[in-house]
Formats: sequence, structure tokens, C-alpha cells
Amino acid sequence: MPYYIVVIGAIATLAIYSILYRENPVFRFFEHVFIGVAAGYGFYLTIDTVLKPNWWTPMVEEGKWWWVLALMVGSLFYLIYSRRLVWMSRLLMVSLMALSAGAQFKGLATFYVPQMVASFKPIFVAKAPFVAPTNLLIFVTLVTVMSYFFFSFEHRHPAIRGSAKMGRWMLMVSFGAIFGSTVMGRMSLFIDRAAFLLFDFLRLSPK
Amino acid sequence: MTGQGAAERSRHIVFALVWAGVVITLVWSVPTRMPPSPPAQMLYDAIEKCPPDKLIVLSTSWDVGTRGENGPQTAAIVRHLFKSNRKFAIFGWIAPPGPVLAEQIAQRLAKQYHKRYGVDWVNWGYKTGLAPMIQALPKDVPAIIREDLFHTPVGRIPVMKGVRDYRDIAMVIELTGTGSLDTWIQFWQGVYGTQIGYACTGVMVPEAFPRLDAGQIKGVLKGLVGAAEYETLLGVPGDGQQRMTSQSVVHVLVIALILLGNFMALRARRKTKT
Amino acid sequence: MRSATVKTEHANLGQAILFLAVSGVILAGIFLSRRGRQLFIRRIPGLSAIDESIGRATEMGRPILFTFGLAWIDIVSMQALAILSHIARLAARFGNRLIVPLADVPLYTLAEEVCREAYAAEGKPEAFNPDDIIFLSDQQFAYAAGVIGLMHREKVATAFYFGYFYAESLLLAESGQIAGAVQVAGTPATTQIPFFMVATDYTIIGDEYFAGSAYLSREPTLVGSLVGQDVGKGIMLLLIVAGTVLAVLNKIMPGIFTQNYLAKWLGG
Amino acid sequence: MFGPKHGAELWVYIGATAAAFVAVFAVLHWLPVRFKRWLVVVCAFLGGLFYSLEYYLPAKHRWFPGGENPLSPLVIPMGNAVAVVSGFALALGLINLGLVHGRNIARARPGWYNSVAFFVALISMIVFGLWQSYVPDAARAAGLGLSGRQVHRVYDVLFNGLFQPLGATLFSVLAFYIASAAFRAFRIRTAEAAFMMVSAFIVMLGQVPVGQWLTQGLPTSVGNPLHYLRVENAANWLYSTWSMAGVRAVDFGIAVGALAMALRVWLSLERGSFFEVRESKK
Repeated sequence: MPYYIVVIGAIATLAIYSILYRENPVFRFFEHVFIGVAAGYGFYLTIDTVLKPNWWTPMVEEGKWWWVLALMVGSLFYLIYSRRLVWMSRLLMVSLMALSAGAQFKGLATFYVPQMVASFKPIFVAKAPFVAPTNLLIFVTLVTVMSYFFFSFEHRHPAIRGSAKMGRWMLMVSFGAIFGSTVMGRMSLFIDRAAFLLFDFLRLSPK
Repeated sequence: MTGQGAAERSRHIVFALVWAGVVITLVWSVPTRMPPSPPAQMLYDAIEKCPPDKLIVLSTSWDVGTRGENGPQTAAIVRHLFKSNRKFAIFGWIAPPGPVLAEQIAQRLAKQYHKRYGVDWVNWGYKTGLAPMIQALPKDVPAIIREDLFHTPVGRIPVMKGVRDYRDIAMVIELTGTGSLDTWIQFWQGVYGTQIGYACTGVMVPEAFPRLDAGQIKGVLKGLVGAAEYETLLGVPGDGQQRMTSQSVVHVLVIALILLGNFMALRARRKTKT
Repeated sequence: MRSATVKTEHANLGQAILFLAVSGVILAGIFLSRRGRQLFIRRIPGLSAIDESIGRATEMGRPILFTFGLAWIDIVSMQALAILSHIARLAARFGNRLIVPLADVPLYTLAEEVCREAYAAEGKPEAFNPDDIIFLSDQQFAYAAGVIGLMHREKVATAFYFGYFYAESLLLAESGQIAGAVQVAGTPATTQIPFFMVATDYTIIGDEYFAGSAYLSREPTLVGSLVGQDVGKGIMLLLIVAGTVLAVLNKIMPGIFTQNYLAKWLGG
Repeated sequence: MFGPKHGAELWVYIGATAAAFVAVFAVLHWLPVRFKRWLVVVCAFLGGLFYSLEYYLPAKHRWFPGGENPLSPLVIPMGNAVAVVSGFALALGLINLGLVHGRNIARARPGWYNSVAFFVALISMIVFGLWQSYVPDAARAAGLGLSGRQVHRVYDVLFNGLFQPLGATLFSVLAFYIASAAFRAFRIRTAEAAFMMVSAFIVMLGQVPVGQWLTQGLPTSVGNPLHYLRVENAANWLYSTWSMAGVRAVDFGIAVGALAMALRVWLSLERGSFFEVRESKK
């Protein structure tokens, strides 16, 4: 990468980091530049990766004239600005939403059932001493956490109250692990940016 | 208002500590060897078991945003593939810059291992179509890929000879900073039983384990540490091990901050009581 | 063990029956409730906080911000829209300014609809300002930068996070905290929950998110659906228990229970 | 009749199809509101049916025409069509952004120059993006004095000099926010919070050399149960079993919640005002 791009990148980097001090005009300027560049990139990307290869090419170059319907259907989006015709745009929205609903029906079987089956673990095994307690812990976590998410009755009975409470504890263990593992990720990103500033921009080398 | 000012001041101190910790340890650092964890070992073994005549697909769903984690991971896996003479294809379907950034890494390492583009690896580039494309890909690979990153038709690339459908692909490794794994599980592993390897950012890790446990994926590299572990398995230090000191320091810093925050809160509460 | 043979791309009988059973109890709940059966929902603290938080913005005379994260038109954003509709009505009633920055264009059109309708339903259509429903960017961090800027400049008093969030969750929530906002968050993105828990004041966990609209509106259809969902979860829980028992029996008496029949039936 | 067409015939077909589409909607528009409502319900039902029928119907059955699942070949075209249709919404976002920032400039609101920066960034990204992609050498021909290489260079500045570093840096701001949130809000007032903290500590330590150094005296052999106390093993175990089970349990609840929402959308049982069709004020 040529050095002038590194310099521009470093200025952009430092401008964003200035938010750590407080909101300021430099950050605000780069925020607007960022939104502008991103919107332009999104526009370019949609044309380059969606509309050109999946619409224009099949329609104009391969002669599949029916693809013009996609344009007509897509133009229904713009009817939200018309009070009288807005119902047509709703037709499109509801269809998109319903397609996603249908995918959800499929997802239950393709995605969650295998995980359910994977939860069928023997909780008593004679030989390996640590596997069975682990399986038991998984089982208890699953059952208690799921019990916490029952909404249709008051958690009064001691069994359900205890289970739900334990479920919350178990959940916190999960959340703690997620938090811990994310710390690693976010820190690596900053380390990468710092490496960019130190080694690419300032041209230092590790001692 | 003074409360607000104090909060701002302590925040600035925290930020300064993070800056200082990373900058100092980056400039003065020594590579740290990381013992490999079972999921990293599993990925290594799964690659070792792949038949050498089949292609391994590296799906690079990352860009400069998560380069800090996915970059060293990609480098470690590419190094393994070069070392063990496996043929592979770099591919992107989520992040357009992914294959370009991965190609830079492959080109750099290829010199070390005397590998040639087109013979030992290919770059399919970024292909559009998202999940439906991934669903169609296993049925006819050349029809979907058509040309490589440099616009060479796949028919003219030696390494692509004989690659037709999912049966010619030994494994797919998804390198990602986002939720792109399930598409492969749904349309490849779930349907054809293709092996899926996974290298993800730290935040994606907890979601990976239910999949690993269910046998849906064959191994996991966990963020930058995963890369460092893999470098240990390969016996060659890289960016992963180089940055481990900084990583150690900031982790300890976060733990110290949590403890300190609690200690100060406790003291403040005592004060208000008396 | 999982075999490497080609598996079917279509559901097997067990999966189909499970789908029909869970869907069936949900629909049954809806129809029972619509017929007038009184059903109960327990208190969900995070959801109760929504109304209080709007009250705070009213007292301070500063705006409310609602974000969907990076959600696009799907089931997740559908639920968020229902919650937005509730918040927009309260904002209209109490005369709060409501800012909704979005990251998806089709969803942007729906959000504008919802807010316009909400203001109209409260009899204040003229108070609705379409400029406050803003499409920012469909690029993750440009969107985050825009929301961060908005929070600081508009001095947001209350921020709501309902939708699908990725890494931007903590960027937004911590910025909101720095700007001094009271914050309520809910998302089905489980990996982002811990960050919302740390940085916001009230967090809605897991499928409390999908209970949101039922809880806030007490609409019979939604309450019935929620009760049906409980039964559906009960079915899944029972299957897990049964599958575990079979797994144990398979270990203890491999002669009689030669395999885990339930696992096989579900196509695992 | 319905095969691909070329040349002038293609454009006649395209024009006729577009006209037919407009005509159909014009007719629909004059139908009573009751009918339009019904149309919305039908659209929801058919849309929801597509992916689910495709999946829950078997791959082969003698009742199907030709014996094969008739919906399966349509899955991929449908995905493409949805992507294209959604793609056509792209200008809608730009219109909104353009209006907001255009007004800022027109009324010379404070910070109007930021809106100018927005427009400059937006327009140059679109122009140079498409230019470097589609007309690499047209620039010189147009006499603008910019060669394809130079166009590429401008695009490089916009993409590698601005867009990428801005995104990566904003992402990495999280490193600081995680630290400040940890300091400010990670309070152990309840048993719950203590569970969360301990688990977070173990995982954070297990990932880095310094944590592993803490428990280096413990045995490494898998046979010895004490090896689980090594912090990296404890972290792994915590991740792969305990945390996994918790996430999975939450996800099962979400699965059922999402299923219920999907059912309500599919059967138009959802109350939401947004899909209702009202008497339009004419």
C-alpha cells in the first residue's frame, strides 16, 4: 500500500480515536465522511454485486425479459411517499416478511433439532469419571435455564422457583464466558490498529 | 456535575491505561508459545486427514475490521496447507475485501514454500448471491465460480481440473468475524456431510461450541489466541504469538479494572454509611 | 456418530411432527385466548422499565432514541416494530421527540409507517417529524458512528435497543451511557446480551424479547401465543429429558436399548 | 412465447411486461378496501408457504408432477429475486440521507459543512467505485486527463484510506469501551453477578500466556483429573460445556418465540398496524 494512503488512514484512525476524549468537531467531520463513503460504497456494492450480475446480465444479455418484473416489484418500495398507493408497498413488505417467516419454519428443523439431538447425553456412565458429571451439568443447565423462560405462570412453587433461580445463575456463567472471550477479540482489534499506527505509519519496528 | 466530571476523568484514565499497555508491549515484545487447545488440535488433525488430491476451501468472510484476529488465523492455516502440500481455494461470499486480503497473505507465504498460484492454490474471489449461492455451489462448482479473482476462467486453472461438485471438496474452512457459519452447516454439512472447519473472532466462540459438540464443525480457532495456538502446532511463530504479550497485559488490565471498580464502590458505600 | 453419507435436504417425519406439534400448541393458545379465556403472564422486569424510561425523558425534556441495530425485514424486526409502535404512542402522548436511526432501507420505510400511525392514533399527526426517522447507513460501523454522533449531539435521555445487534451493541450502549441516557435493551443475539447487561440499565434476555409485544399490549392474540409458546418449550424440554433418559438406558442396558430411538427418529 | 428474447424483441417484451404490471396494479387499485386487505393476507400466506413447503414436503413423491418436489428448483431463483428486489430499495436510503443533509446545507444550519463533506464523500465513492469497475479506460477517452490507473488510485484512497480504516478503528474503540464498562459497571452485588465475574475471569486468563503461567504447576496429562484445574483447560471446559449449554437453552426459547412470531405473520394474526389497509383519504 502506498505511504500516502497509510497517512490518510492514520489521520482517519486518530480522528475516530478522538471520541475517546469527547465528542468534537474533528470526529463529527469524519463521522459524516464515513457515512458518505459508506453510503456510496453500499450503493456501488449493490449495483456491482447484486443488480448487475443477478438482474441486468440475465435480463439484457441473456434475454430473460421477465426479470423486468423484479424492477417493477422493487419500485413498489417508493410508493410509501404516496398516501393513496402506499397499500401496494405493503403488499411487498408483507411478502418479504412472510418469506422470512417461512424460512423460520424450516430453521426449526434444520438448525435447532440437531442441537436438541446433541443434548441427548448419558448422564450416568460407569467408566470415565469426568464425562458423566459434565453431561449432568449440561443437562441441569439446559433444564434450569429453559425453566427460567416460562412466562405463563407465577414462579411460586419452590421447585420452579429454585430451578428458575438456578437457571439464572447458570446463564450468568454463560454470559461471563461470552464477555471474557469477547475481551480477547476486541483487544486484538485494537492491537491491530496500534500495530498499524506504530509499524506502518510511524515506521517503528518491534524491539 | 462533579460526579459527571469524576466519571469522565476516571474514564480517561482507563483509556490511557489501555493505550499505554498495548503500545509499550507491542514495541518491546517477545513471541509467546501457546499450548494448543483441543479445538485447535481438532482442526489441525482434520486438515491432516484430508485427502491431498481434493480441494480445501478457505471461505474468508472477514475484512479489515476483524483483521486483528482473522488475519493471523488465515496466515496460520495457509501456512499449514502449504507445508502439508494441500491444494486450496480462497473464496469470499460475505465480505468483498476478504479474498483480496487473504490473497496478499497467500502470496507472501507462497515465496517461502515455493508454491505457484494456479497450481497449488486458486483464488475464487468474491461471489455474490449469499446463502442461495452457497446452496447451489455444491451441485456445480465451476458453473458458479466461472472465473477467479484475476478474471481467468476456471477451465484454464490447473488446480481446478477435476473439481466439479461437493465430492471434490474435502473441507470448507470458514474464517469469519460474523454469523456466516450456519449457512455452510445448513447447505453443505447438513446435506452432504462435508467437513466444516471454523476460525472465528473471540466473540463468536461461545456460539461455536454447540456446533462443535453436535459434530457440525470439525474444529475451532478462537480469535488471535487460536492463531497463536496453531502457530505452535506448526512450529513456526507468527503475528499470533508476537501479539500475545500485549494480549496478556490488556486481559490482566481488564481484570484489575473490574476488581478496582468493585473495591472503590465498596469503599464509597462504607463512606456513605458512616 | 455422524456419517458422511448424503442426507436428505428435506424434513423427515419426526421433524415434521415436532414442527406441527409446536405450531399447533401456539395456534391453540391464540384461539383459546381469542375466545375469551383469561391467561396470565408473569412480570418481566426489563419490559416494565420501558414505560418508566419514557417518563424520564418527558421529565428531562430530552429526546428518546430507538435503534433496531442491523436488523433487516424479518421476524426479529417485526417484533421490534411492535415494541416501537408502543414506544411511539407513548412518545406522542407525552410530547417526546423520538429519533429512530436505521440501517436497512426497507425496514426504514416500515419504521416510518409505524411511527406515523402511532402519532395519528394518539391524535397528534402534526407532531410527527419524518426527519427523525433516519436511514444512516447499511454498513455496520458507519451506522454505529452515526448513532454515536446522534446520541452525543441530541443529548438523548432514553435509549432503546430492540432488534438484531452485532459488535456495535457495546459501542452504542457505552456511548449512550456516556451521553447520560437511561437504556433498555433486548435482542435475540445471545452473544451481545452480556454487553447490554453491563452497559445498559435494563436488559431483556432471550425469548423475553419475543414476549415483549404480548407483555406491553396484553392483546389476547399475543398473550395466547405466549402461553402456547410455553407449552411448545415444554414439549422441547420433555424431548430433551426423554432423549437423555434413552441415552442413559442405552449405556446401562445396551442389549435392550440398542440405540437412542428418539435421536434416530428426529434425524440426528 | 416465454423463452429468452434478443434484440428489439427483448425490449418489446420488457416494455409490454412492465405495462401489464402497471395495468394489473391499476385495476387492483380500484377494487374495494376489503379486497385489498384480503390480498395482503393471501400474499402473507403464500410467501410463508414457499420455504416451509419446499422443506417439509419430501424430495420425491409419486403425487408430484414428474415425481420430484416442484418447489426445490425454485429456491435459488427465489433467493436471487429477493436480493434483486431489495436491491432496488437502494435509492430510497440515499433520498432520505440526501434530503436531511441537503436541508442542513440549504438552511445553513450549524455544522452544514459536515453535510457538504458527506455529499463529497458519497458522490466520489459512487462515481469512482463504478468507474474503476466498469469503465477502466473511458476516462482518458473522455478527455478528463485521468487514466484508468489514476481512477483506481482515487478509489484506493476512498476505500483503503478512508472507508476501511474508519470502520476498523471504530470497531476497535470497543477495546476501550469494554475496559471502561468493566471498571464502571461490573459490580458484584448478587450471587448472579459473582458467577458471571468468576466465569469471565477464568476465560480471560485461560486465553493468555500469563493466565497459563499461573497454573503451570498442575499436571497436563488428560488422565489426571487435576489437569482440569489448569486455567486454559478450565476455560475451554467452561466454554465448550457450561456456556454452550446456557446459550443453547436460551436459543431454544428464541426458536419457539420466533416460530410463534412467524406463525402470526404467516396467518396474518399479528395485530400490527403496518400491514393493515385502511380506507384511503382521497
